[in-house]
Amino acid sequence: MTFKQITSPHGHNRQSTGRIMQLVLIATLPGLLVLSYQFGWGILINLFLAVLAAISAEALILKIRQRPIGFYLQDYSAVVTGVLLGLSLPPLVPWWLVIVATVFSIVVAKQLYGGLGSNPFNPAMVGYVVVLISFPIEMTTWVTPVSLLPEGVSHPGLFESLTIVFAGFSPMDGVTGATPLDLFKHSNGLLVDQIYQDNTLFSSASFAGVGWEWANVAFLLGGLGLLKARIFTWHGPVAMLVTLATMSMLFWDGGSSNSPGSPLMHLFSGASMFGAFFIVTDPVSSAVSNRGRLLYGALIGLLVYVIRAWGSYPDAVAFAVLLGNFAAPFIDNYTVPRTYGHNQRRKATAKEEDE
Amino acid sequence: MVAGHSHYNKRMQEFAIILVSSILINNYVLVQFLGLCPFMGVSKKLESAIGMSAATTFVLTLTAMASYIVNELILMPLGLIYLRTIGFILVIAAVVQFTKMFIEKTSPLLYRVLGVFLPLITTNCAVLGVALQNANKDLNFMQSSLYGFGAGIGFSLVLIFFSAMRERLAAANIPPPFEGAAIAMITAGLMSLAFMGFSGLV
Amino acid sequence: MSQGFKEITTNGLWHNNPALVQLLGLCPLLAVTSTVANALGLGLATLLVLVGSNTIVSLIRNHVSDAVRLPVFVMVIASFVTCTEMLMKAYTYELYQILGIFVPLIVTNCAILGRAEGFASKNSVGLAALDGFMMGLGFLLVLVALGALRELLGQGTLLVDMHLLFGPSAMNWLVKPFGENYSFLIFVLPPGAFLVAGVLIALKNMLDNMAKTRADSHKSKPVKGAKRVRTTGHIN
Amino acid sequence: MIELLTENIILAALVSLVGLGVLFGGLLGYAAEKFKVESDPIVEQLDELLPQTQCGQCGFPGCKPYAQSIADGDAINKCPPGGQSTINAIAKLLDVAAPSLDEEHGEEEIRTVAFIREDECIGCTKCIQACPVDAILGAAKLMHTVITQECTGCDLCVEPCPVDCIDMLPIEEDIDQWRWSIPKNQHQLIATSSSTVHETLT
Amino acid sequence: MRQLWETPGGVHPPENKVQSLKLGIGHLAIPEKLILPLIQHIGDAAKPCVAIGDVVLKGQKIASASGDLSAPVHAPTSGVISAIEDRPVAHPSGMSALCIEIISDSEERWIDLYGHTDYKQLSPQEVSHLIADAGVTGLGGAGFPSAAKLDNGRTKPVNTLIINATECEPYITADDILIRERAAEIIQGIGVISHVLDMPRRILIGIESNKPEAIDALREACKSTAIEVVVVPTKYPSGGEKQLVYILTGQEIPSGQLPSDIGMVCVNSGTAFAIKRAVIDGQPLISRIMTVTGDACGINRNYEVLIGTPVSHILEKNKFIRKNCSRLIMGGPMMGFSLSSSELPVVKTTTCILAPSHSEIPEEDPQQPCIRCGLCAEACPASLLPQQLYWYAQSEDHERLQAHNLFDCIECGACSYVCPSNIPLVQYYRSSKGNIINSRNAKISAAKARERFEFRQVRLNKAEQAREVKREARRVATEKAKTSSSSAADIINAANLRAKARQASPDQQKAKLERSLMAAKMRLDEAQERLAEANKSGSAEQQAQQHASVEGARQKVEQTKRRLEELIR
Amino acid sequence: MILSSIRDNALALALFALITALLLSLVNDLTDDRIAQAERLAAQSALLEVIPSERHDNDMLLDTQPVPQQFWSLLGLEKGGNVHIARYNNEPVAVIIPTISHEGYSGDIAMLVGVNLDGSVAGVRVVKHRETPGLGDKVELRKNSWILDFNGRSLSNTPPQKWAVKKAGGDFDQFTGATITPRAVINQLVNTLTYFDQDNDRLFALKQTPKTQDKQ
Ligand SMILES: Cc1cc2nc3c(=O)[nH]c(=O)nc-3n(C[C@@H](O)[C@H](O)[C@H](O)COP(=O)(O)O)c2cc1C
Ligand SMILES: Cc1cc2nc3c(=O)[nH]c(=O)nc-3n(C[C@H](O)[C@H](O)[C@H](O)COP(=O)(O)O)c2cc1C
Ligand SMILES: Cc1cc2nc3c(=O)[nH]c(=O)nc-3n(C[C@H](O)[C@H](O)[C@H](O)COP(=O)(O)O)c2cc1C
Ligand SMILES: Cc1cc2nc3c(=O)[nH]c(=O)nc-3n(C[C@H](O)[C@H](O)[C@H](O)CO)c2cc1C
Ligand code: SF4
Ligand code: SF4
Ligand code: SF4
Ligand code: SF4
Ligand code: FES
Repeated sequence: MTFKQITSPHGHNRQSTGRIMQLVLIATLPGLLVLSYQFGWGILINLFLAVLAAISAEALILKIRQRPIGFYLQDYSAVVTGVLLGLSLPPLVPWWLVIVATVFSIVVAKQLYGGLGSNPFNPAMVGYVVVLISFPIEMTTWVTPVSLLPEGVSHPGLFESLTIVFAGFSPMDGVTGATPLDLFKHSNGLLVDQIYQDNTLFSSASFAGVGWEWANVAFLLGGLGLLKARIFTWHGPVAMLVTLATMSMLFWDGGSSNSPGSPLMHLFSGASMFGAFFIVTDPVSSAVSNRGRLLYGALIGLLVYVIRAWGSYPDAVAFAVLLGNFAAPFIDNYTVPRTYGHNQRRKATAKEEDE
Repeated sequence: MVAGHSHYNKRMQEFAIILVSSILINNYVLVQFLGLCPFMGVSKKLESAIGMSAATTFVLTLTAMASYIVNELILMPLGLIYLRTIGFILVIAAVVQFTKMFIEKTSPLLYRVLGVFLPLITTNCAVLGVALQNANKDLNFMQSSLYGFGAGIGFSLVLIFFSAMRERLAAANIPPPFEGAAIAMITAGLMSLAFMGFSGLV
Repeated sequence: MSQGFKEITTNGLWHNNPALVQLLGLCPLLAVTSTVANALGLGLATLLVLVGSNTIVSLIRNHVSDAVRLPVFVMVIASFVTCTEMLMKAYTYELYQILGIFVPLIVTNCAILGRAEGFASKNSVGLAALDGFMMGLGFLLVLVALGALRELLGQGTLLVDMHLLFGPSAMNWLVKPFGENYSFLIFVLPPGAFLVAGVLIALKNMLDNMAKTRADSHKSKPVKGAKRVRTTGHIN
Repeated sequence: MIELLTENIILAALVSLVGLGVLFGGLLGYAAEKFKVESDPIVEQLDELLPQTQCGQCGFPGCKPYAQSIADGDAINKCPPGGQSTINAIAKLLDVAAPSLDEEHGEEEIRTVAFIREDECIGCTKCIQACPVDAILGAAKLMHTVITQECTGCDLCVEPCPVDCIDMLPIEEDIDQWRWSIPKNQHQLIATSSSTVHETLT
Repeated sequence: MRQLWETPGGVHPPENKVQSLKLGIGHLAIPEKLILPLIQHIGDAAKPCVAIGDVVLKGQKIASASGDLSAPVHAPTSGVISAIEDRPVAHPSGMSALCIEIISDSEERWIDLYGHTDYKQLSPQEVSHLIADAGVTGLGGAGFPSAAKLDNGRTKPVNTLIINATECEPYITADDILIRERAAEIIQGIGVISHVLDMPRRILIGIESNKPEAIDALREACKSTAIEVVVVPTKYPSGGEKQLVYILTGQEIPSGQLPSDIGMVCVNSGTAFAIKRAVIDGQPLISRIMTVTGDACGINRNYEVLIGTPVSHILEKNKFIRKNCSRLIMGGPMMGFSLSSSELPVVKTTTCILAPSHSEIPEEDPQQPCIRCGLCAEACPASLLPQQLYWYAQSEDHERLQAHNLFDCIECGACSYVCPSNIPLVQYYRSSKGNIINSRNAKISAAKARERFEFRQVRLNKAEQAREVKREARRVATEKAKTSSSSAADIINAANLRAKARQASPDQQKAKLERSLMAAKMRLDEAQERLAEANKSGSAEQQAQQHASVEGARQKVEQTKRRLEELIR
Repeated sequence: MILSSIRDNALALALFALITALLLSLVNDLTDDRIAQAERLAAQSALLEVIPSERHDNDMLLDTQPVPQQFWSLLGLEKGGNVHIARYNNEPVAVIIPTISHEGYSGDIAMLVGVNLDGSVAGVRVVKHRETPGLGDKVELRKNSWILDFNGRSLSNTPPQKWAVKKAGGDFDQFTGATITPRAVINQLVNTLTYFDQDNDRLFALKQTPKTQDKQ
């Protein structure tokens, strides 16, 4: 009798890449719900457009490269990229902007490097930054959270939202405004207390801006779920959040007119939690070892704070992540864990002694 | 950033700003487009990149000082501003030659590591670029040196990280037309995208 | 060493193109190509310097010792650059201002010293000048292509600011194929320069590959092992 | 003096440039003499990488001369016995892109050793003279044998043999020398549909 | 309670051990043919000491140890030698190797057995000879000749003897059942081992917590001894030697070194049993306990199987159904290798025959790209970065692979087991290790070839010069002969001169001597190297042998030197 | 040996330096007039944009007055600056005041503000800024004509509360998506006009500097 030869180990724990990605998708749900409640249909339209564009772009490139399309799409990574990108774009941006962002993420940042697993930069963040820099007007107008809408004004309905997105009308006044971090940034010269009093965005919120704090809490919950499911280790997100908190504590300055904001605000506003649990954790573009991820997370946390406090981008997560990606391969070279039987950690650049 | 009181603090603050500006915000490679040839050419191996960085930083700092002296003591007093380019390039060639000799004499080991990179530095735009920019900006000696040093550190930072990244790309399954220089360019583009995050920092 | 006219031409323009293949002179290539006008301005300046320096270097190639060869070449190049700089200042001041320090930086454009060392110092004056011209032209064409692409993609215009080079009559060369309000800033900013340059290089690779597969199907295989020698000499 | 110079710009230019030239030329002249001979360690390193088959297929009498020639700028793809892995190694050392083997010099073949059919050998010693590594034992008029461990498989002994009694036999892999092969990376092989994925697996 | 240390990583695959534990150790009918590979262990193959047609008795030595780290092979039953030839053997390569085939006469006629119940009277060396002679090799994994391991342990002070009874692989229960049924004999075996090792300070039996009955049996058997039974948490691969050493003692075996370098020896419990049989009962290693399991077998149980039994024979007796079977595995699911055919024989290291059904171990899913999720790194017991190793294995970056400590990978397969992208990581590592070893070897032989080439070049140059000198001398001689009158004496003189010129000139002689001096020196170096190696790992006999050859080489060098000096003088 | 090498090489290089220097000084001699002219033109052109050449006949580059130190902070100047004065037939017609706003979105915005005798704005140009491309950079005339809206405005014809963006009830447009930059410009304009109010007597009382050749 003859048998097939297959190498060990025989058997597998039945985990699959596609399932991991599906879990990530599920974990975005709480955040998605809060966001859509707070900011209306725009979020869902973004999400839908981005996912559609991501899948189409991925399929197109696979076809050009003559790869099996079905096989590669089933890893769901394009969907994850689409969803994460859709979640970070402002609601009610024109449709073409979503498409441009997605095409940049999937084609330039991912497929030009060979597809899943090869890209050194986080695709979603590349897409986001490209449109942020190219189309600042569209990218800096956010929708006002539902609880702050003036009397009698409501978010546009589905049909209205679609016309805004596709026909290029701009949303009516009162519905759009700045994000809390943006507001904070350009209210330089005011005491923090004054900022909080002057702006309903802060005054009717408990810690970090109406709407935003709950979205952050929701992403935190989703992220903790993923952590529990052991999709990623705690090192990256915790390092990032701790550094961010520490920095904002150091420079908090008691709320003077120079203060870049309280730790609570930095942790729960903008994309902090979303970034910490969904972006920093992108396995492909982060550092590999646990120690490496600690450094990587800390670097991102530091950069987020530096850019938020002294740079000109109010929510610095995307830039910080790209800069972190940039440093990751270098970090990897110097954070190889100590292997069994070795006294010291080795650098990945170390030469064999006998050679 | 941090309010300084004494004169000393102010000086330090100014120096810190010069450094941050030349390393990150106005990074010579990614933002100002200087020194790109070695950036592309010597970034395939991390080890060579580190060697190149060290050598370039050294030469950059030294050139910034030397060209300041030449500019202030010879060219400016004699009204020979139009000879700046040629004067500076001579200074650079001399500094590179001097560095080479110096290293060879003092540390043969280091020379073996850095030796091959030294001649390449003469035609590195960043070196002449620093000298010219410093002269245009009318800086004092300390500031000039700091700009030179900062430029070197910025160059090194980017070059070293870039080479680590390129080593990682060696195993990636890149579409054939993009292999090599093309994907390196695109990677540099994404890096420069990331560096835009530093704009407005100071 | 001497090459024919055709070879020098194809080398400069395509096979050994300084910008796309040798990856030299990248700084100006990326820094001044946000518009065609800038690209053209710097490209012409570089071309001028290249032809001049190649010619002079070829003339003096037999009269300098090895030790000072390099500094002499650098000096030749630097003086050409300085002349160009002064001329540009005198006649196209605005363009000179836009190009900034990249005009004096032609001195360190590695392509120029590379040609002086690699070609002009070994060839006759005529060939050296031709090589300088072709290399310069190759460089110029890539600069202009990159400039055109970036200008078009980034701000939706072509031939903006040409009056800086060609006088006021060039004002109305401007075209706006995508309408008034188009803009895609990333292509004007530094990242776009890298991205478009990367795509250009890939494009060239693709064309080369296509040409190669076509050529391969026509060419007969070389004789395998034709160039072997005996390492152990004559056997008696 | 200074006044003279500041007043006469052309004179100033002359003096300062010539001054720099003299200074610099002197420096270089000194350097040229002082550091004249420099052995090229790269040749040794290249020679290390070549397979030392000494077969001459590269067109040089042995590996060392070819190493020297590479150091002088020759193409690195001329050694068939080394094959692609040697080309890659050299490319890495020299930090250049790795070309594929130049077929005009031969093809990368599986390694062989010479075997002398001893009953046919007439003891002419021609093969001994041909062997670059002294891997053949024997004396005039006595039959010869190949020391298998020392034979590099260069096949230089085959042609001189007047009675054609030397065969090049492929080195047979036995169970000790067997090595695991790299798994076929399926996702780079498959053409179009996912159903074929399973087929390539089986 | 002894303190335990926890290893990083590890996985918990489904254990699947109950099914084969329902029945005790069984016996199989003797197959009509037995095939005995001559290499069933790490080291050099044994040499046959019988010929085709010989009649052999059960337990008779049919191949004797030869070379480094070799072990003899014994006839598992009585019968006739029917073939000595290359046969496919159980090896991942599926290649063939030299085997002896016995046609059994089903009479089981034993040779005379000489047990040594009083082994304590013998010297450790003598006992270790007995073990070596019985062909005992490690039964737990790599098949390292046990006597060699113990001998080496004796040359360095050993303070800890570790008995590996963890059996961490899923499905396998051979050690478990052996302990349950024959714990006392194992303890006796441990006694023998500790005698050979000059009584180590502590003796630990490491056993996983999922074998309560075996633990009880061991505790019972150890009651009056100083042996400690240590229960370790169930986790794959705590049975790996390095891992077990760490779990039990908190010490790590330094990379590239052996347990004996830190004063430890680790032996499998089955090996201890085999040693007991070999020394106390005088029985050579001709059978072993082995698990036959998997859903494609109707019966799952352990057997005492004769070495050399074809797998097909075992399967037949266990209601094996071919079409249900997805693959045939020798060893456990994590480290075992798949067999290409069921005709292959069982060897000393075979712990298990696993014939899983298609649903039990399904086809592998196709490989997807690595997403660097790090699950593999979390599972790795050696704290490696499997994803980086995989990455560099793909780009064949040997330098980086070694810098990432590729050679510390124990090939346990935990990383592949958890990889969500189904990447056969271990195979990449095995192949990369092979490539690196190959290129190291190639470098060594290249260096040798260069030396020889350069040497030849020098020789040829010298010869050419010498010829030149001689030619010149001859020319001068003839000239002289021509110019002077051609008297008979002159002619003779000239002839003499010519002859003298033709004779090897001193220069030539010198060159020759120098050459042989160089060669002798090279030989001396080689011999010294071999001696050093033998000192490290060889037997005393080998050491003596190498010593002699070094001496010989040295004399040769002296001699040549002397002659050279004479010549110069 | 070493000395001769030094000498030879030094001489060779010196020779080349000589030739180069000659050549360069020659070219310099030929072009320096044109260059000086071009430089002057460039420096003037910024001023000329604010107050076109038909409105004055003096050389504004040379006709300057330093800003008194007490006004530096009002104008946002850290190192002081010069007010340029435009005259027609020796009579002052307008001034050009350098001023810097520190309220920009990502840094300082430097402007030149032309103010007529009557205190109305003659022209404003942003000469240096770091606002976000595509958002705040519409203050450049190249990008948007918004900056021309100020021409003719003065503190008297536009009440203080109207010196604001429309969103805040003022007279001036904001840019889509950006109010900070326009607000910064407007506020600084008010400051500049205030300064003019306080200092114009002095400025216009000052004697003119000698007229030089101006336009060609
Ligand atoms: C990345 C980024 C860049 C910005 N750049 C500018 C700018 O250059 N000028 C400006 O006025 N506002 C800038 N803003 C801030 C505006 O988007 C801000 O929300 C707006 O000025 C407030 O205007 P509103 O009062 O019309 O909502 C920027 C915001 C972001 C996020
Ligand atoms: C080449 C080689 C030499 C070895 N030499 C010794 C030795 O001298 N002493 C010893 O105790 N073990 C020695 N070992 C055995 C190992 O320590 C280990 O027990 C054996 O390889 C079984 O490994 P396993 O964990 O893979 O089953 C040697 C192993 C190998 C592969
Ligand atoms: C991953 C791995 C798992 C192992 N599991 C066991 C085991 O469960 N039981 C065992 O006795 N040996 C196991 N071994 C082999 C041991 O490392 C070691 O070689 C053996 O205990 C030495 O004993 P021996 O020479 O008597 O075979 C394993 C080895 C590896 C690499
Ligand atoms: C935990 C986790 C986080 C991820 N985060 C991102 C992300 O931030 N951006 C993105 O494009 N893809 C993300 N992905 C999907 C996938 O890794 C990504 O598309 C690859 O970078 C593409 O090669 C994530 C996947 C996982 C499992
Ligand atoms: S072809 Fe290769 S092996 Fe043969 S001589 Fe040349 S370098 Fe050596
Ligand atoms: S024996 Fe023949 S094939 Fe082998 S090395 Fe010598 S010449 Fe070459
Ligand atoms: S488990 Fe697999 S996919 Fe995850 S990092 Fe390891 S090799 Fe890559
Ligand atoms: S096989 Fe090697 S790399 Fe994988 S888990 Fe085991 S020790 Fe680690
Ligand atoms: S052009 Fe080569 S470094 Fe700038």
